[in-house]
Amino acid sequence: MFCFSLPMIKIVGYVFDSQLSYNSTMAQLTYLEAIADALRFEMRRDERVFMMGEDIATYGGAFKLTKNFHEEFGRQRVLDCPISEAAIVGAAIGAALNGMRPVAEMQFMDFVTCGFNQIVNVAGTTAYRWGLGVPMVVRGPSGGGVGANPFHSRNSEAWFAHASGVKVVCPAFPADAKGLMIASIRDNNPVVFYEHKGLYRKIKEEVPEGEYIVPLGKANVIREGKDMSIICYGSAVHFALAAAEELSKEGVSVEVVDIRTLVPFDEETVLASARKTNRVLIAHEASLTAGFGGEIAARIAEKAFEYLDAPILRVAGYDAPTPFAPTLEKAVLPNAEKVLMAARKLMEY
Amino acid sequence: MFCFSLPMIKIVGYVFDSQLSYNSTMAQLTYLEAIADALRFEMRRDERVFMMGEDIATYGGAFKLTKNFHEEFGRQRVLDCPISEAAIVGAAIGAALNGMRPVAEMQFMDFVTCGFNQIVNVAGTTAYRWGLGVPMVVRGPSGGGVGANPFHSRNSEAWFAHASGVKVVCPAFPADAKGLMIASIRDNNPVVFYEHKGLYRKIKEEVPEGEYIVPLGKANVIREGKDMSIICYGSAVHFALAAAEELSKEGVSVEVVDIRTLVPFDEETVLASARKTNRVLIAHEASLTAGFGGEIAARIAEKAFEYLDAPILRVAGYDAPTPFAPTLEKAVLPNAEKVLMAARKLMEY
Amino acid sequence: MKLKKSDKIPPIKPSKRLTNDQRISMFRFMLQAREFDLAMQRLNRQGRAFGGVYSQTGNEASSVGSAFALGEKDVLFPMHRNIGGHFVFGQDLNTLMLAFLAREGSLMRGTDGTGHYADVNKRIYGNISHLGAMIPVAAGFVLASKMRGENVVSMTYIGDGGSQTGEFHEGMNFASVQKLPFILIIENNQYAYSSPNSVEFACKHLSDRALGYGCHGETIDGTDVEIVYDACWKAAERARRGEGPSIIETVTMRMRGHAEHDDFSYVPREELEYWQKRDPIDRYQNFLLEKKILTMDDITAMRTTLIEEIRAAIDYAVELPFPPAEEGLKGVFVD
Amino acid sequence: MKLKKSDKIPPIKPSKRLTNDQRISMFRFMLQAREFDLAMQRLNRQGRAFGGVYSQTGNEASSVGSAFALGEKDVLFPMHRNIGGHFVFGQDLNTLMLAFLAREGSLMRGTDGTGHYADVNKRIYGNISHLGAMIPVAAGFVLASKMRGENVVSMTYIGDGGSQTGEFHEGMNFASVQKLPFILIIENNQYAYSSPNSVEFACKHLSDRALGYGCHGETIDGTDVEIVYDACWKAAERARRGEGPSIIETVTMRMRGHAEHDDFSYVPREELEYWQKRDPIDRYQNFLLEKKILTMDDITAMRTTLIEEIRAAIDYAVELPFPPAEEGLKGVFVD
Ligand SMILES: Cc1ncc(C[n+]2csc(CCOP(=O)(O)OP(=O)(O)O)c2C)c(N)n1
Ligand SMILES: Cc1ncc(C[n+]2csc(CCOP(=O)(O)OP(=O)(O)O)c2C)c(N)n1
Ligand SMILES: [Mg+2]
Ligand SMILES: [Mg+2]
Repeated sequence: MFCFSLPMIKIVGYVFDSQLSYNSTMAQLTYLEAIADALRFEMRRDERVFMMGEDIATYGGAFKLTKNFHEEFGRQRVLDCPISEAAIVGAAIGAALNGMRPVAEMQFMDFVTCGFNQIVNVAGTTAYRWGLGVPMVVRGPSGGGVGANPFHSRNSEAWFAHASGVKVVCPAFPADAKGLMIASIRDNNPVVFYEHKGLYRKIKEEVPEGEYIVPLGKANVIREGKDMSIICYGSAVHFALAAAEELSKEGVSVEVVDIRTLVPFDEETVLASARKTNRVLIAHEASLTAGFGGEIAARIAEKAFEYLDAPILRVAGYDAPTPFAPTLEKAVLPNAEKVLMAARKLMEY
Repeated sequence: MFCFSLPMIKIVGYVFDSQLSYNSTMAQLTYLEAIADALRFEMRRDERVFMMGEDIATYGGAFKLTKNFHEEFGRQRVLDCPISEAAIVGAAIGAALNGMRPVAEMQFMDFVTCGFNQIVNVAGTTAYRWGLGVPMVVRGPSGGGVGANPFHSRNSEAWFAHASGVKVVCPAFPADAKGLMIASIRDNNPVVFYEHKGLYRKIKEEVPEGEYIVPLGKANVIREGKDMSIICYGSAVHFALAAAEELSKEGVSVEVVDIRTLVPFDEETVLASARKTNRVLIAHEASLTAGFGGEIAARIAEKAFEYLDAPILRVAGYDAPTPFAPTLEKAVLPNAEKVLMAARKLMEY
Repeated sequence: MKLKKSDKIPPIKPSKRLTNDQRISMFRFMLQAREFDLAMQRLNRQGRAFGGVYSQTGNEASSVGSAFALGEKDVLFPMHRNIGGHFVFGQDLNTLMLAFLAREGSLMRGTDGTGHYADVNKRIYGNISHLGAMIPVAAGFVLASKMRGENVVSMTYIGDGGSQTGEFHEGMNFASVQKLPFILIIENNQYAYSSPNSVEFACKHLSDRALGYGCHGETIDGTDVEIVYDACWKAAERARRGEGPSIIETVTMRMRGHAEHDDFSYVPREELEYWQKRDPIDRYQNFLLEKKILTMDDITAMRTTLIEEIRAAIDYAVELPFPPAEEGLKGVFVD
Repeated sequence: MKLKKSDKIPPIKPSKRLTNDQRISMFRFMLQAREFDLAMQRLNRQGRAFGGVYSQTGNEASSVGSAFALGEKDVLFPMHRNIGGHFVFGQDLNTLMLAFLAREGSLMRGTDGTGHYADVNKRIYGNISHLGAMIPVAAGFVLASKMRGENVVSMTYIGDGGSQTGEFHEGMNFASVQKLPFILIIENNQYAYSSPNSVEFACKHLSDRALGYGCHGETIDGTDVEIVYDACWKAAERARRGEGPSIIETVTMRMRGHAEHDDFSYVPREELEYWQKRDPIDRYQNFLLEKKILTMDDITAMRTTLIEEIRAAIDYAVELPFPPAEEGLKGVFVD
């Protein structure tokens, strides 16, 4: 298996604000373990939380994220489902309307295209039309860089960001993944939660034990800087950080803002960073055209225009399916080098 | 039926370039008639062209766009299909792979969510993976402003613009609708063709008879101006023109650029206009967040940055389903007044 | 559906489970649905209706008989021709009319119309336009009940057209695997918009699909309200006993166009005539008169009251303004 | 599938339509599929395979017998366990290996892998990963043939798991309404990834769904290649006569994990033993030996040749580089 070569990043300098609640005990967890931890914590705390998905019980999920869950929670609450994404999402919506808080797994996020109608048309309109919450999380592994194929690598978060009525979460770190998952489960609205499969076992960090919430709609300035801002999310945060590290050696002070959630979007933090550094680069793994980077650029070009000293640049996937061969995949997907090149161009402007 | 109140716009000053081929005979056609004319012309010209959809033969389609088609072309080439959007699109793809040029109708474009997987995952990846063309058009009525409901009004073009491998067309005028439809049918790639139902019978103009092609990927400067550019497409073109007219009375010279196709995107024409007028407003009916306006803004903020004298503004749908009641729908959808207000703000900057 | 020329209209098959009071009740709901329909048609002709008006005529026995078979904890996900079910579940005319006409006070605040609303207290959950979408949702609703040990049945509807959607398949299969207390009524009213059954499917009965899910399936006369009631009552009993879902195909006729803009010229006259003789209300009325459960005077009085009530609701709703514009900018998310 | 303890392994049911040369041919393809599988497993253990390796073991009779029944104009849409069909349709090992290993020269230029390629000249159209998606596509392919008056049959496959997708339903219904010359083989190999049949469906046989589409349906022993051949041959004949599609459920066992990373510890040992005795290759080999169509020496020689050919193809492909990076930036659209 061709693997995403990511440094094991130890994170320092999280910005916790008063809305963040956390427990002082910490454990070293991978991104995958942190998500499992969040799910287990919520399942223990709240009987209404249950999971639906393909091969999640006996097998523990394609990535073993829910390994042994059914032993603790039983097969009803860790419900192995037929290969029917529309039924899984639809039934989750029905259960959510009837007092439960389902977490529906897409074995790969790519298969959400088969449950797409349920999410955008049923879940996404129910609050607006009926005034009723649909406290459902649709979660699963997304993204490329691991030598999968065009149907096991897609980054489709922008689709749901454009749907209206659906929250969209893309964590980049284990602690965030946990805190955002708990927040997502407790949210009364449908949330599509993008886990990046390339991060599952690549990243480990201290994750607060027990109750730990990262509220939806709060970006995180994970690295402060003054010369330019990189606005990013998901896997892009890691190659942005790597590029920032390299740039610092070149004397460029880079601020890295991890937006963490696309909907709600923390415009304020993003604009503040743009206004501070006056140079903006946006990075995401998803393909460029009509990706969420466009939205971020547009907000900045409208609301921080007078602070900009240079064009807004985007580094994103090439507009193509994510190819299978590693040579091609590397050409199509963004990475630290591509960010670096764009950042240098930006600084030269 | 609450109706979109649009003036009957007579268009002058089309920019025809050498790639545009047209016949000198003209007929006054509505937008709907122009599309029907294109379909009829192509069906007569090329045996491989055929239509699939719900209620398109006997009934002539929910909007009577294909009225009497089956009488001329037979029921096999005007194929009434079961309520199975995935099968309709999937079978169209299969037929396209086998030498045909199917045109699949979604009774309302909203229902494309049920055929979504076929379009983005099968049609959109076939050229890249197999090197084979999928000469298929998926077409249907989209958009709001006619007092339909959240499920008969959606503007979802940005989803396909982000899919990779799918062309996206959004004509605003009868002649363009015809010329772009013919170009779409002759294109060897999958095209999602958005017709705006609010325009179907509201607009009439001279449409060249017979062979008339508007190539995909060519924006059209439908009104020249020097003080600001409004970049738009679909129904937004009409309220942009209305606003431009009003602004001209206020002494503001507005350039209106109808991009016509989202994929391929005519970046050159858009950038040229931005560089000329130095002020940009983007308008589309689709909801704001992660809409195609973000993409346009981002391209301009990157590639015409130094020419901008003011922030890039967007006027778009509010991030909500399109509501049913006319009062609410008016609040949610953009219109000439909202463009006007934004344009004044832009000029005051 | 092939018409049999010689086919005699069979007498109503009385259910052993119904009291005469219940019969009167069902008849009243059917009549109410019919009069509601006529009133909406009128409103539409007057240009005062707002949005599509989907006729219920021909569908009253299917809609009322099925909903009437449910218990007081059960939930209903009605579709566009199930106004009768709304009445059975206790919905009042004003609420309905505000929803249909999208006026201020509508449960949907004008964000949506027709019967698309939900009224949790009345256990009514409307639909979205996309056919088939409510099948997995209604199944999931009772998955939740089942997990909590509650014995609740959910019921929804689909047409002879909508049965071809992928979500029909995924939803029915899921419900069957989970043995959910779920009932799907397939209302085969011969047409899906302009498309006859032959355009939609090639099987004999749509209920034949039950075999492929491993659930109960049957096709019944959808113009005899007591047959519908009985089949649904049994389905609900099976559901409560943990025997899983049922597919019940009710065969009837959509007696008007798909919506009022449709002149249904594609329907052969003989076909309409055939079904006119099987009008579910006429059939039931004859039965009630014959069995002396109601007199013609009773019925006339009943109808007069219903018409007056409907007229009053329309008069009430039609005068109200559309909800204020700001409502459109609220509530995309709940707190 | 309940295992019957006493169940004897039935003898191969010889088809009346096969010559001995054809039998040898089928056997060779089955053996080739098996050896290909073993080679890929080895490659995977060596860390030299690229992407998922989905075992074909247990599936050879289903894949080879079905594809072998098609004619020279017919088209095949193989799924992930149908390598046997690729061979039947004349695909050469180098082409396959380049595709699987995504090397330079692959028909897919490295954009995709495994059997996902299409080779128009060989009438092979691969699949996408999304299960069910190829059903309407394969149906639409022959809709086009039919419109042109060509008598072409298309065939695709789906698993006991993938049969629960909405596109299965929409595709089969569409094909049935249009009476398309289309054959769907449901390969019921007992598991969908880790999920046994009981998680996936509650009907008795998946072919029971044919009744709900109005097409032909049958469930057959998927470990007897002659039974598979016969059923598919008849299905193709029906298709050519204009009698519409068929669903043929071939019952067999996936003898390894879903892909090579999966240790299939969720499969009970007795179940594997039961099916081991029904190994499609062993069964056919015994038959061919018994009928003296082949000798053990013939088979050994055949196997040796196949192994050498496969090894040569691997050696050839594995040495080649991945396609150049620029390929990734090309061909999103055709001209
Ligand atoms: C997925 C989907 N495709 C298309 C439509 C458009 N549409 C609305 S109603 C209708 C006909 C429905 O026929 P049927 O299911 O038989 O129900 P009936 O109206 O006859 O009661 C169609 C095609 C839709 N609502 N949803
Ligand atoms: C729509 C969809 N959902 C989920 C998957 C993930 N997936 C790939 S293969 C598989 C199991 C398939 O089982 P089955 O259909 O029985 O085929 P088999 O592998 O047993 O031959 C799953 C769940 C997928 N490919 N497509
Ligand atoms: Mg119908
Ligand atoms: Mg299987």
